[in-house]
Amino acid sequence: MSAGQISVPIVFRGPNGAAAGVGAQHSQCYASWYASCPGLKVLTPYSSEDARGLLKAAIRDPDPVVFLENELLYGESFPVSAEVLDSSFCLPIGKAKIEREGKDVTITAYSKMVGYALKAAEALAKEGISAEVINLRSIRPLDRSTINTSVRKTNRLVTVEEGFPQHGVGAEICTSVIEESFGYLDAPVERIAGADVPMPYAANLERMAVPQVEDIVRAAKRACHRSVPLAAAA
Amino acid sequence: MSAGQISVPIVFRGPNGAAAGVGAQHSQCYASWYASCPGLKVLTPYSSEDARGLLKAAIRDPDPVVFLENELLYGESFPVSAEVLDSSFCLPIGKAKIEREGKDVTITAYSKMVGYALKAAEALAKEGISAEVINLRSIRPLDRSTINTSVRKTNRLVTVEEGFPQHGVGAEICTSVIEESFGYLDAPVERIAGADVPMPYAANLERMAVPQVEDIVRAAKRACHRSVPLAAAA
Amino acid sequence: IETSIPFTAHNCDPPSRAVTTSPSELLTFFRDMALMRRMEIAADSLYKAKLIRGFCHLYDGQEAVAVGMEAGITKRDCIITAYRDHCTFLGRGGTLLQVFSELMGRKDGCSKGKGGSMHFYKKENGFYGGHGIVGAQVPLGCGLAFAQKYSKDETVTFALYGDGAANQGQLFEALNIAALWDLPAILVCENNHYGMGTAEWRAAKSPAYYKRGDYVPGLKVDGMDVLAVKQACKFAKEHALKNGPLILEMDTYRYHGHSMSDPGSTYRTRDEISGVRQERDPIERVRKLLLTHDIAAEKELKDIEKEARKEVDEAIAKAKESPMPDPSDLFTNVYVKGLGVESFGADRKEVRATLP
Amino acid sequence: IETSIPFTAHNCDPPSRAVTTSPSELLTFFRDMALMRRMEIAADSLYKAKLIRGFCHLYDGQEAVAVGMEAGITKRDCIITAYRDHCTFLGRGGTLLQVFSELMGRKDGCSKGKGGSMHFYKKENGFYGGHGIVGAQVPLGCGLAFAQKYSKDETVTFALYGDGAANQGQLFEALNIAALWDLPAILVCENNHYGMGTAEWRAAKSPAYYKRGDYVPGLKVDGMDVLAVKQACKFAKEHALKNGPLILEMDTYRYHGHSMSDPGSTYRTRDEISGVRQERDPIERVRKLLLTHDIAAEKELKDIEKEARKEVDEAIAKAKESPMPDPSDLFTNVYVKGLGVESFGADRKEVRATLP
Ligand SMILES: Cc1ncc(C[n+]2csc(CCOP(=O)(O)OP(=O)(O)O)c2C)c(N)n1
Ligand SMILES: Cc1ncc(C[n+]2csc(CCOP(=O)(O)OP(=O)(O)O)c2C)c(N)n1
Ligand SMILES: [Mg+2]
Ligand SMILES: [Mg+2]
Repeated sequence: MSAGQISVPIVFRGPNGAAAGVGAQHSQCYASWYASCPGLKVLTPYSSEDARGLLKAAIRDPDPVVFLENELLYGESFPVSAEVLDSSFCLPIGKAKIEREGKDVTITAYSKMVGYALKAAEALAKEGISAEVINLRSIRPLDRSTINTSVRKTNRLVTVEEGFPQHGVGAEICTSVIEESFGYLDAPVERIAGADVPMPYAANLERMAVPQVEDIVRAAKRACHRSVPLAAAA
Repeated sequence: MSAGQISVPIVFRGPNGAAAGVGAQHSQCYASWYASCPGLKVLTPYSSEDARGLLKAAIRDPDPVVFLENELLYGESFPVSAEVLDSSFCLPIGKAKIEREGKDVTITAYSKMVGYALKAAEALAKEGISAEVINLRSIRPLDRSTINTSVRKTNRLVTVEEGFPQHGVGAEICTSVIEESFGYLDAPVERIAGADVPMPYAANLERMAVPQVEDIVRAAKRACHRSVPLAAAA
Repeated sequence: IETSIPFTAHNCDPPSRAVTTSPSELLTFFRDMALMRRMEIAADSLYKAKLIRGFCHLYDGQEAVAVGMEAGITKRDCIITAYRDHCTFLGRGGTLLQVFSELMGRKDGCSKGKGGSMHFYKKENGFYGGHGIVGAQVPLGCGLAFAQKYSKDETVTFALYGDGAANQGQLFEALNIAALWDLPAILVCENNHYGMGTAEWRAAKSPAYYKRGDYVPGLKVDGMDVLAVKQACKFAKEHALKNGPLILEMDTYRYHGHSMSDPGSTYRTRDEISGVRQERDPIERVRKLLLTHDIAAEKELKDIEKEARKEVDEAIAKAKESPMPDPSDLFTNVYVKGLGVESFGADRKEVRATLP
Repeated sequence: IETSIPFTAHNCDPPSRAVTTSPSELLTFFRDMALMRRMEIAADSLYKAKLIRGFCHLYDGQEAVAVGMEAGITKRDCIITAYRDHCTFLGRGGTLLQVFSELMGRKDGCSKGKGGSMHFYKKENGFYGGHGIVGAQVPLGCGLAFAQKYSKDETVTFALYGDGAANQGQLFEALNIAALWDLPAILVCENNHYGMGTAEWRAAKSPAYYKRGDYVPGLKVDGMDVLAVKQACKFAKEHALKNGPLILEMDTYRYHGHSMSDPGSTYRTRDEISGVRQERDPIERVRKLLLTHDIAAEKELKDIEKEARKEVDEAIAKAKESPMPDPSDLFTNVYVKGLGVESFGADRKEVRATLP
């Protein structure tokens, strides 16, 4: 509102999304809330590479950046390349990463769900479906171009997020693809998201309330439904 | 979180969305933020009928209801029927209203934008396009059924909202329609929304930052593009 | 009986140090606190056995606050607290079975296993939770007090919060309105001297929490002395009904770490903990009173403790039998009135429910 | 010269009532305040002529606070305030052209016309706005003070807020941290006795705002006396650099309604307003001083006022010539670094821009 006179180079780091057994008030994913606001940048690291490269980018960025970390990922290890370990390593804000290339269906995910999407892609591969997994990395700016390019290639899309579905990240991605690549879609976009309920504590309900690998696999198969049986028959 | 032991029958009323000339900090539409939260109900009255019927419904409802009013509508008059004036009048929560029937394109809107959508429908009628205007009334629960039924009839959809586009109400509606009525769509869903910027004060920029009737008309025509020229030719 | 130490008052006259009690009341205090202590220690074991997950904030050390408060008020008065809520729930008439079932996420939990450690409630006895957002329960408590005043109930609300929470802005906002409208709200700061790993003096410029109401009177109470707590709460209730809000600072201590991931020994010395245990333990204080006044013999008290242990063990055994919630419970209790709308699971084409 | 009335202090020794000034300083005070007064009255007319839209909060009546504060500090000290910011901006070195252009949404406005009445800034002179969210500027001000302390600047921040804002929780949170870390932050409550249509006593249990810092010292100042304000701000700066935060309550008054839609006369009597005008007006007080000390003649002062009017009229004329912002400015200044990403207008297929 100062027309550029005042800038706010600040990074807000914080755990985001569901941890384990922490109930309704400590499990919410705020990605879509923050990312709906012009003026903010919203990053969602998945791997060690992301965490290092994006946090450095966030700190160097002259704008306010919301940096959403998943508590459960703190305890997970990832292989890293020498490049990532190099002190000069940094990642660009606003660029998604294709974690796995594929040709039959695009799966978008961020934060912890990238790992699930990769596992789903593995399971799908065993059934002859080649899934492309996009790690969004940045929810705002959203890398519409990488997403649309991928969908134009695979013609099918599954969005995955841990947050509540309504007005969520998947909804925006779906709409972006409809706006830019409607003619390329061979099947309805499939949305996998947190259940539309406050996070329950009980372990069985909690599991139901967040996406599981099998949900992603099922949705991807649904998306591929029309073509896969044919392929399988061939 | 009390498994039903404690209920919260409260109504939060407040002005929402852009008034006139009030700048970036007093113009935001929070519909999608609130409506993303399971447990809340979110109502967005447009007309006098809505205001009366929905506010009564909100007060009688045993759950927390967020009641989003548009300041500029406070000063607008609407014709009301005798039924609306009757002391027993009340509206159901979660049901959209078809403000105008049409067959070529569905336009969804809420709050102030319903008026704009109706004006756009009038303009479109002059050009031979019959638009169906849905006044959402409730953003959560969202009346997916009325929306989808309409789109299955018109095969085209334009969503209109004043709020920021990303993760907005239009994104959810578009996704719901893709999920439920993908095969019925003859054109990409068109999204009209507030510009993706904090609300500027200057009158010319402010006008650009919120949807105008001509934006809706243009989008509806785009949606009808493939069929209308034919119809016109006939 | 005299309270251990005098009350320190801010902007009001302190109540007398002389507290009236009875042998049976003292025995009840002992029994209740021993049961709470045992319950919390059992919860600790269940957590370590991975039967309790996520957050679990234990109250051992602070039992005198919950027990003394109940002795000073009635179940028509309301209590609302933060996440360290197991013992408060028990004090309000909750059962051990409900506690352990909830902690293990079972159907017989007070929130059907859907809430977990931080979400205990007992509305019919005026217990409004169990809140995980630090400080948020205080404005809610003032809202309860508003309702009490509005309906001329002649009852009051005790809103409990920690020394960490004492610096939250919403407390000051709520207190101002409560004072302005003379609401029968008593803000109870359970000062256990740490907010997670942060000592009070690192979080507050003025850790004299009973004075932090500024224009609102306050009273500093030995929160390890159940009789002092009882006396203070009685006094506070009378005061609040007549004059509006009051702050009670309960000087207390938590033996356990903040939650289960906190060993509780990195930001304070083991000596500090054992010093409190030896010199100020609320149960030991009552034990001594019972012995010196010849109300009970050592053995009798040991039996009470054994009985407590048995009760706890039985409740745990029963709770372990309690089933997990039904999968269909995923969608219940989100709304009182679901309006027949559909709600969705993670894969909406696979799992969806119509809300009643 | 003596201040009109003594300072009232809370937890500190008040400064002396004897203020040093000079004829030229007094004349400058007169000129500056007269200019501000004229500017605000002109804004009122422009609003009525529909050349200013939306919110417009006028400062007339409170000029002594802005002017006296500037006299007590330097432009290396920071000021941050709420939405009633036109005069503060002028005091910090902003121009009339920038003011009127901004108010009319023109390119030459200090925020290029994109901010409007509530969004005035002048960073190079330490003015950080201009904030529309009641109370939100106070934590920001404490953040500025943190930066000043961190970079050992030996400068301070004045964070201004109203009597209404004084009840916002974030003030207490910020004050606690500021006090804990000895930040050179001065919280200035401009008590004009109303928050919109709500009198102070209806909003605050304790409207003694200089005391509301509790453990933080405070000083009540006659905010209609520019010399008292100057003295208090000097004192506050010294205090803050040595001892950390301080609250200054400026007892002042706004002649206009809250914003332009408020006639300002439904919740207070016309007598009250005219009483203040007659007895406490900050400009009249200086006029009297100038006359009784024979520093200036009546006519001279009238000329200064005429000059002010001329300056204002000229600035308005110029501002009216200033163009509206370019349509392309819709997308600028949202990000410092737009990363080449696309941003969208209402119809994204019609209007979109690549952010630089
Ligand atoms: C608004 C908010 N901020 C931070 C947290 C994380 N948190 C949980 S408990 C806690 C410490 C509170 O300490 P205190 O009020 O002293 O209560 P105690 O745990 O000692 O009983 C914090 C910071 C939270 N739950 N909510
Ligand atoms: C958080 C917030 N709440 C409410 C408002 C609406 N509002 C704008 S100004 C105002 C009154 C503030 O009064 P005061 O602090 O005394 O300042 P004054 O206008 O008297 O200078 C209110 C309630 C707001 N802008 N922000
Ligand atoms: Mg504590
Ligand atoms: Mg005021």
